[in-house]
Amino acid sequence: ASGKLVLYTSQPDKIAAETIAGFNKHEPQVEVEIFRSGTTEIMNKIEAELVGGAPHADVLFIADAVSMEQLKADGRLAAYPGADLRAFPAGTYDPDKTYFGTKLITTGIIYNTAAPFKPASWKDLLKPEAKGQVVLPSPLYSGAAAIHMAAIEAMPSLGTSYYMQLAANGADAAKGNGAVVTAVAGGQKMYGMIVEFMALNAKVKGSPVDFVFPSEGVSAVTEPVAILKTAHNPEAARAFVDFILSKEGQELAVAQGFLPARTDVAPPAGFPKPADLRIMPVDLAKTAADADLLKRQFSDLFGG
Amino acid sequence: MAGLILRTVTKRFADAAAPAVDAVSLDVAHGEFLAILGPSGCGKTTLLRLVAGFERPGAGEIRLGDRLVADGRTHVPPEDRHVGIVFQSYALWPHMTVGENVGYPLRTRGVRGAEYRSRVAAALDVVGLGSAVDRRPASLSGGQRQRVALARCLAMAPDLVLLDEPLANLDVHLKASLLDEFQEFRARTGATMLYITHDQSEAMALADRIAVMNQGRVEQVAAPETLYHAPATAFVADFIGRGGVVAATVPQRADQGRALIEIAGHRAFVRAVPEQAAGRALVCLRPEDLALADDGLPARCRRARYQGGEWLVDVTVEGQEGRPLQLLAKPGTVPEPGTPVRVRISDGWVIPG
Amino acid sequence: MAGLILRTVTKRFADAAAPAVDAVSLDVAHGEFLAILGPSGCGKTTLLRLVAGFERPGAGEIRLGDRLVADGRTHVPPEDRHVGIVFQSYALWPHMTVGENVGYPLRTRGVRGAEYRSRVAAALDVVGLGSAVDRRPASLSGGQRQRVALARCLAMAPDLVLLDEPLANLDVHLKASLLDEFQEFRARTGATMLYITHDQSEAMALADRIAVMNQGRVEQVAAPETLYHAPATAFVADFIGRGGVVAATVPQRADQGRALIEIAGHRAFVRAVPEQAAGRALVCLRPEDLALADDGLPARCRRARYQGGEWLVDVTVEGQEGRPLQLLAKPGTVPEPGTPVRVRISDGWVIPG
Amino acid sequence: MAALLCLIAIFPVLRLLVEGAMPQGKLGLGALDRVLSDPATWTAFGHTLWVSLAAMAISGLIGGAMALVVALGDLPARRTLVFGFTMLLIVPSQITTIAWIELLGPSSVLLKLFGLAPAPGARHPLYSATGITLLLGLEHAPLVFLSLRPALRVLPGDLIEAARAAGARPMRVVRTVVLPLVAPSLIAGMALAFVSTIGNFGTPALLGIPARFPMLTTLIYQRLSGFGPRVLSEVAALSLLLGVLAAGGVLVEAWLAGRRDVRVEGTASSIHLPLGRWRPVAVAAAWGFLALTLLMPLLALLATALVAAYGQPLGPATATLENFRFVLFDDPAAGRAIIDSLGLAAAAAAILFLVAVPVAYFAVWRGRRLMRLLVLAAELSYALPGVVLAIAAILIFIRPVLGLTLYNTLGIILIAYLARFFTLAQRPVAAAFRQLDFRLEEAAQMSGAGFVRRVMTVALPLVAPAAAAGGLLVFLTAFNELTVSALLWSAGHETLGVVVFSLEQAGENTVAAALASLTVVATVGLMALASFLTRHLATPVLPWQA
Ligand SMILES: Nc1ncnc2c1ncn2[C@@H]1O[C@H](COP(=O)(O)OP(=O)(O)OP(=O)(O)O)[C@@H](O)[C@H]1O
Ligand SMILES: Nc1ncnc2c1ncn2[C@@H]1O[C@H](COP(=O)(O)OP(=O)(O)OP(=O)(O)O)[C@@H](O)[C@H]1O
Ligand SMILES: [Mg+2]
Ligand SMILES: [Mg+2]
Repeated sequence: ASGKLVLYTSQPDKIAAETIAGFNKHEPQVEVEIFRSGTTEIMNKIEAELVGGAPHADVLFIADAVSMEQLKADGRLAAYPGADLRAFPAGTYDPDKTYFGTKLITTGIIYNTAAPFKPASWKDLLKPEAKGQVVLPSPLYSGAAAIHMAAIEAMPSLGTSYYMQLAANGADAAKGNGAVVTAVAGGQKMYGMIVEFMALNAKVKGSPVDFVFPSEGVSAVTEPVAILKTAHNPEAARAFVDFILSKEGQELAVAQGFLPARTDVAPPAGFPKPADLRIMPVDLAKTAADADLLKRQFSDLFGG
Repeated sequence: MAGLILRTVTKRFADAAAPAVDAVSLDVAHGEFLAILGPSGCGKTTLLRLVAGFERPGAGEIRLGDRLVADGRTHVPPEDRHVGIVFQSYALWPHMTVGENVGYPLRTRGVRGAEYRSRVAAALDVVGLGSAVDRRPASLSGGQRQRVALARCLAMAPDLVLLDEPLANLDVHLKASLLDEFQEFRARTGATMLYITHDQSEAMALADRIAVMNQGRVEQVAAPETLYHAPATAFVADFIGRGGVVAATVPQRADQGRALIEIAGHRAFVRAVPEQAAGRALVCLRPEDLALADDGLPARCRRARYQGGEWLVDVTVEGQEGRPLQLLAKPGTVPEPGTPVRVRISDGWVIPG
Repeated sequence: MAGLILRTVTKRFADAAAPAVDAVSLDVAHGEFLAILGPSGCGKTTLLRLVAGFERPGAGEIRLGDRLVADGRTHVPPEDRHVGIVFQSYALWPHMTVGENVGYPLRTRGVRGAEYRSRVAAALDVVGLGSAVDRRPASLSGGQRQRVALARCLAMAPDLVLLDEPLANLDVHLKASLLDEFQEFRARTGATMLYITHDQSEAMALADRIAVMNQGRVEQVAAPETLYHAPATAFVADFIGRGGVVAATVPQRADQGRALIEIAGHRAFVRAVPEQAAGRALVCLRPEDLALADDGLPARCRRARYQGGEWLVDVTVEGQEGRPLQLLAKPGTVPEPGTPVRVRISDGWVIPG
Repeated sequence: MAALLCLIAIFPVLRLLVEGAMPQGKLGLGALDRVLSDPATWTAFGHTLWVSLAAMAISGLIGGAMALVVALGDLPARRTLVFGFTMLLIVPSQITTIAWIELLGPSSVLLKLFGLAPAPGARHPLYSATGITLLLGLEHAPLVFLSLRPALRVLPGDLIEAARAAGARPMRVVRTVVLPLVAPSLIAGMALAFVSTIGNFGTPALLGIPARFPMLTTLIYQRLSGFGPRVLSEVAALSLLLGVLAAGGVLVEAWLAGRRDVRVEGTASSIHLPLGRWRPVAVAAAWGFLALTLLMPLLALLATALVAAYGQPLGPATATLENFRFVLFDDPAAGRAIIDSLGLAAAAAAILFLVAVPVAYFAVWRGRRLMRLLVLAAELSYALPGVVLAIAAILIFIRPVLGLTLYNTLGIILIAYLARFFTLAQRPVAAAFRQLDFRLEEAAQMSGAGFVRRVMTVALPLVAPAAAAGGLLVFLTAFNELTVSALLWSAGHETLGVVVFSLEQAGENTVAAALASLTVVATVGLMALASFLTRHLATPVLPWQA
């Protein structure tokens, strides 16, 4: 493949740069142009471009599947039936092959090392000791948080009342996962819900935080990649998707500190095996359809 | 060429009851020096601003030379009228030095280099501020600011110069030397000048003609001597010069410009228009027409003020206490206030109409 | 009580070569009316600002009554000096109506209600602007603004009134009536007044004494008549009144205040200080001391200007062309410029020292 | 050209209007109807209105007091103070906000010292309407300060002296003479603060979300990000509400400013009002304020930049320059971003500096109706949340306009900046014109100067300090700008705000802090450079000069 490929991604800068470098090793002819921003900004930009009548992006590589589901429902995504999905468990990709999960990003609990107790389960966040000390990312800003909320509500042991109880215990919403790690590492809050890699990265670098995978399980987003119907360079787009799903591409993700979606690649050090993780199941299509309701519920509870 | 013609020019400010300038017509010849006198608030400044183009007349028309510059439809902007103006409030630009202020009109006309510098220097020398070229207006005294404004106007060598009390804040000597300068400037450039002042001697000394304004109207336009000796209205008689106006009877028709008048039983001959009819009239009597004497018009001394060299004595005629007359007396001959005196009338003027 | 004493008060502006006010000492008695005359830029305004407290003297001290208000260490702020001031630039507050401007000093003193209104109205009536109480300064003519500034100062009834050319933009008649007003105000309140003006007749008519300033220094402080008839320096002689100063020889010591002088071979008797010694001296000759005559001082007519009633004639003595003399002539007797004339000297004054 | 700029400034708003009324090209007021009948809209509207009013009052109070004290009071080191107050604008608002959250929170070192720290678990005092209002008020005080400062500088001294001669004490002089005379500038500054507050997103997001206190901007953002851009027309409708608020503010301002004639005659001179025994109080207040609002956040920023991981205490063991090294040498985007933001901010400031003068000239001195209307409309672009303006810009520029492809270049960001910050530049200048004696203009006319020359040689220098204040506002605001460029940047054309934000989103707070610290240093350097370059100008132009 050759030519220009426009990639919109929510990956952090450094990671996105590594991903593209890896891709270019395979396809040196393709010049990748990248727009990096939060998932919501990317969605806004795409929508504005669509309304304006001249979408720019070829490939979309964003945090959560719910947004993908919405784009799919609007008929924006192109199917890629030729994708090699043999090493991927079902459920990590769209059965219609419009988007493909690339890794597992789980949401667990971060806590400040000065916290009065070490949480082990989601229910620990409802304890009186945690009153006013919990911060959670708002699903209005974070795709992972939306899926997490859907997952928790779908868990019979937690259910729809969990978030209400959290609210009653004085938990506060923050804009996104970055804000959660800031609040907990900075000591303004003791506990937070957060995607694992951010907490673990902070811990590795020396922030006074730690991370637990709660006993009830964690929710996971898959950081899916997809090709837009309006892509200008579908050939390069498919080559990109191929690379991301390839073994080499997955090993790169591991090197970056993520749990791979492929079953034939070993997880990074310090992570449980994917098989050992208890992933709370989520019905993506339903979540996408109910997203508005979910978010309204959340904003009624937490204001954000 | 740069004469000025006003035809029934009227200007009324939005919220004002009476017009500030009321149907003023004036013909100023090219190269003429016309002074404008009038009480505070009578519309002098407004008239100048109309001519300069900063105000639009509500009615009437204004011509500069043979160019119509303002009427109901036309309005030539000030920058295209080539009219110089010295503002009553100076309007110096605080961000420029004195030299830059003065040189500004030159720059707009493309004067540069050596000529620019020499003309700025010359204009400042004229007003005695040659050494202040690099100072800022904020550090000047009031009179110095006024002189800078003057220099700025003269430097641009306009065809028509409008001067709004340009010497009000200067001492007599500086005033006199600047008055000379005006004359010289006029002789050199042939510029037409409109000159507002409150100083009558200034106006008399300089002007070819003087326009006297009152409440927005022009009462009389005439040569200084005419204005002084033959005022057209009681207002002008009162306003110009010292002395006063008293009521008199004219027993018979004037004869060859002389008329007999009777005041408080006393009779005298004074000047009058040839067609002056008999009847009641107002008479203008100047201090130099009057003298304290042993016989004459019976009057009463009101008060006396020292004037530098002489005393100015106010007297009133019985029954006309509201119309004082003024006369001069040498030190030593000044009567006490309240004492009756006699006044000899050697000349006077019957105000026509 | 509110007399004013200045002791070697000096003020130098940061970037100026010469001091604006230079070692000025003055004693103004309580209730006195002191006029200050001087050429533009001589430091009059600066002196007033020092007294009001807007500038700090670099040296010297200022006392108001028996209060030391300024010296090297002390500086009583203006608001505590209870000094009224009329600024040369009017300094009206554009956001207040005329009435609010005038009433401001009353409000700061807690005057309210009916008294406030009546005092504002009274002050405005004095300056003839009773009907302008609700107008804004921007819609006033120059003279009207000046009158508002005046009313504002009078309304506060200060002990010491500082007036910086308060009548410069008014016509003679308004001027005269406001001068009366000052006298009346002074008589009523006993206030001390410092009055800067460029109009000598104003100063002569009003002031108890006049201080003549030049280049930051006070040249003479004296009663108007003294100043006029016996100026202490050539500058004062030149600056005050008309006429001129010529060089003469005094052949012998003065006798009982009279001295013989000799100019261009012509001799005359004039006044002098009793101790006037023989030698070379400058003599002040006023127009009323001189007259055209058939014999007398040989001179040459330079030019003549009409003055309303009379002509003012400039003549020069041979060898002293830089020192013109002025005299008055009746219309008809005026010589042509350039012709030789003879001038009779009836009086004069030998400038001492 | 000025008219063109006005058009640029209002075009996005018009485009949004179209989107609001005709979603996807079909006429229909459904969106507007939906928005207006949603109670959440009105809650947010109410919150926005009264928080903004209260914050505006606080800004006016603080900014006004600061300006008065340093302009008139006999304080030592006045220039440094002014410089400090100007610097307040360059501390990114989220940094200030986080610093305050830490300062007043349960873990506050300072409050613990006095035993005043709230108990752990207690509600954070700033997570409240009061907290939002206070911080917004603080944040926007420099706007008032910077608009007021030039006005105070041109005040003729004799007007103040006349008041003192009339027996008025300094406080009274300020109340009855100074304040009314500078009212246009004060009102302009407060209106700027008001419009900024209603358009502010950062603080309501940081404090309002946990406080469950929705405002219009957060509501708009939530709608956009939560429900996707499908609700664009609803967003447009909500933006219109913001517009209504902004326009209301502007109209009130115009009415207030037009009521009085404050054109001053005479020459400016430096004025001092002795503070007397209040002097120590004023000194302490001014420096204390700077310490709290400038020094403390900056130190917090530096402390974060110097540790390897956020939350580590700064000490000899943890201190590292690694973050700075990374920003300076390893992250090509950071370097690019600094240069791009500098260029954008400088270009926007310079263009607006030059354009604001003729626009204000026509709007104020010439009283041109059309120009006034354009100026008023341009106000909206500033009140709109940045995201919304960015969307409008995308809608307009996604296809080549007049044969020019701006999309995905710095050009589109520049245009968006011009549109957004036009008001910041224009306001102070308009206020300055309102205060000037127009005879100065007439004198130039009389000298034969045509329009362009008059503007360049008379109007511009006379309002230069105000224009410089406006340019500075634009520069400092644009330098850290995030919300507009977040959607408009493209590969190789990053802005500082975007890079800092990305780093924060990725949890790289320490690197972000290092970059922000470098930004502050760069800004200070630039301000010093500006001082150096303008030091020979006749009239001092920058707020802290003279
Ligand atoms: N702020 C200032 N800075 C520097 N020099 C000044 C300042 N104010 C006045 N001067 C200078 O000081 C001298 C005296 O000024 P002042 O205003 O006292 O003169 P004045 O006698 O009132 O003159 P005028 O009759 O023209 O008003 C002048 O030469 C003037 O230029
Ligand atoms: N902008 C204005 N708005 C309303 N009225 C005005 C305005 N300017 C002047 N006037 C009024 O118009 C009249 C004439 O004013 P003008 O300034 O022409 O007087 P003037 O003859 O120059 O007086 P002075 O000798 O006092 O300067 C005055 O009564 C004044 O109050
Ligand atoms: Mg006038
Ligand atoms: Mg003066």
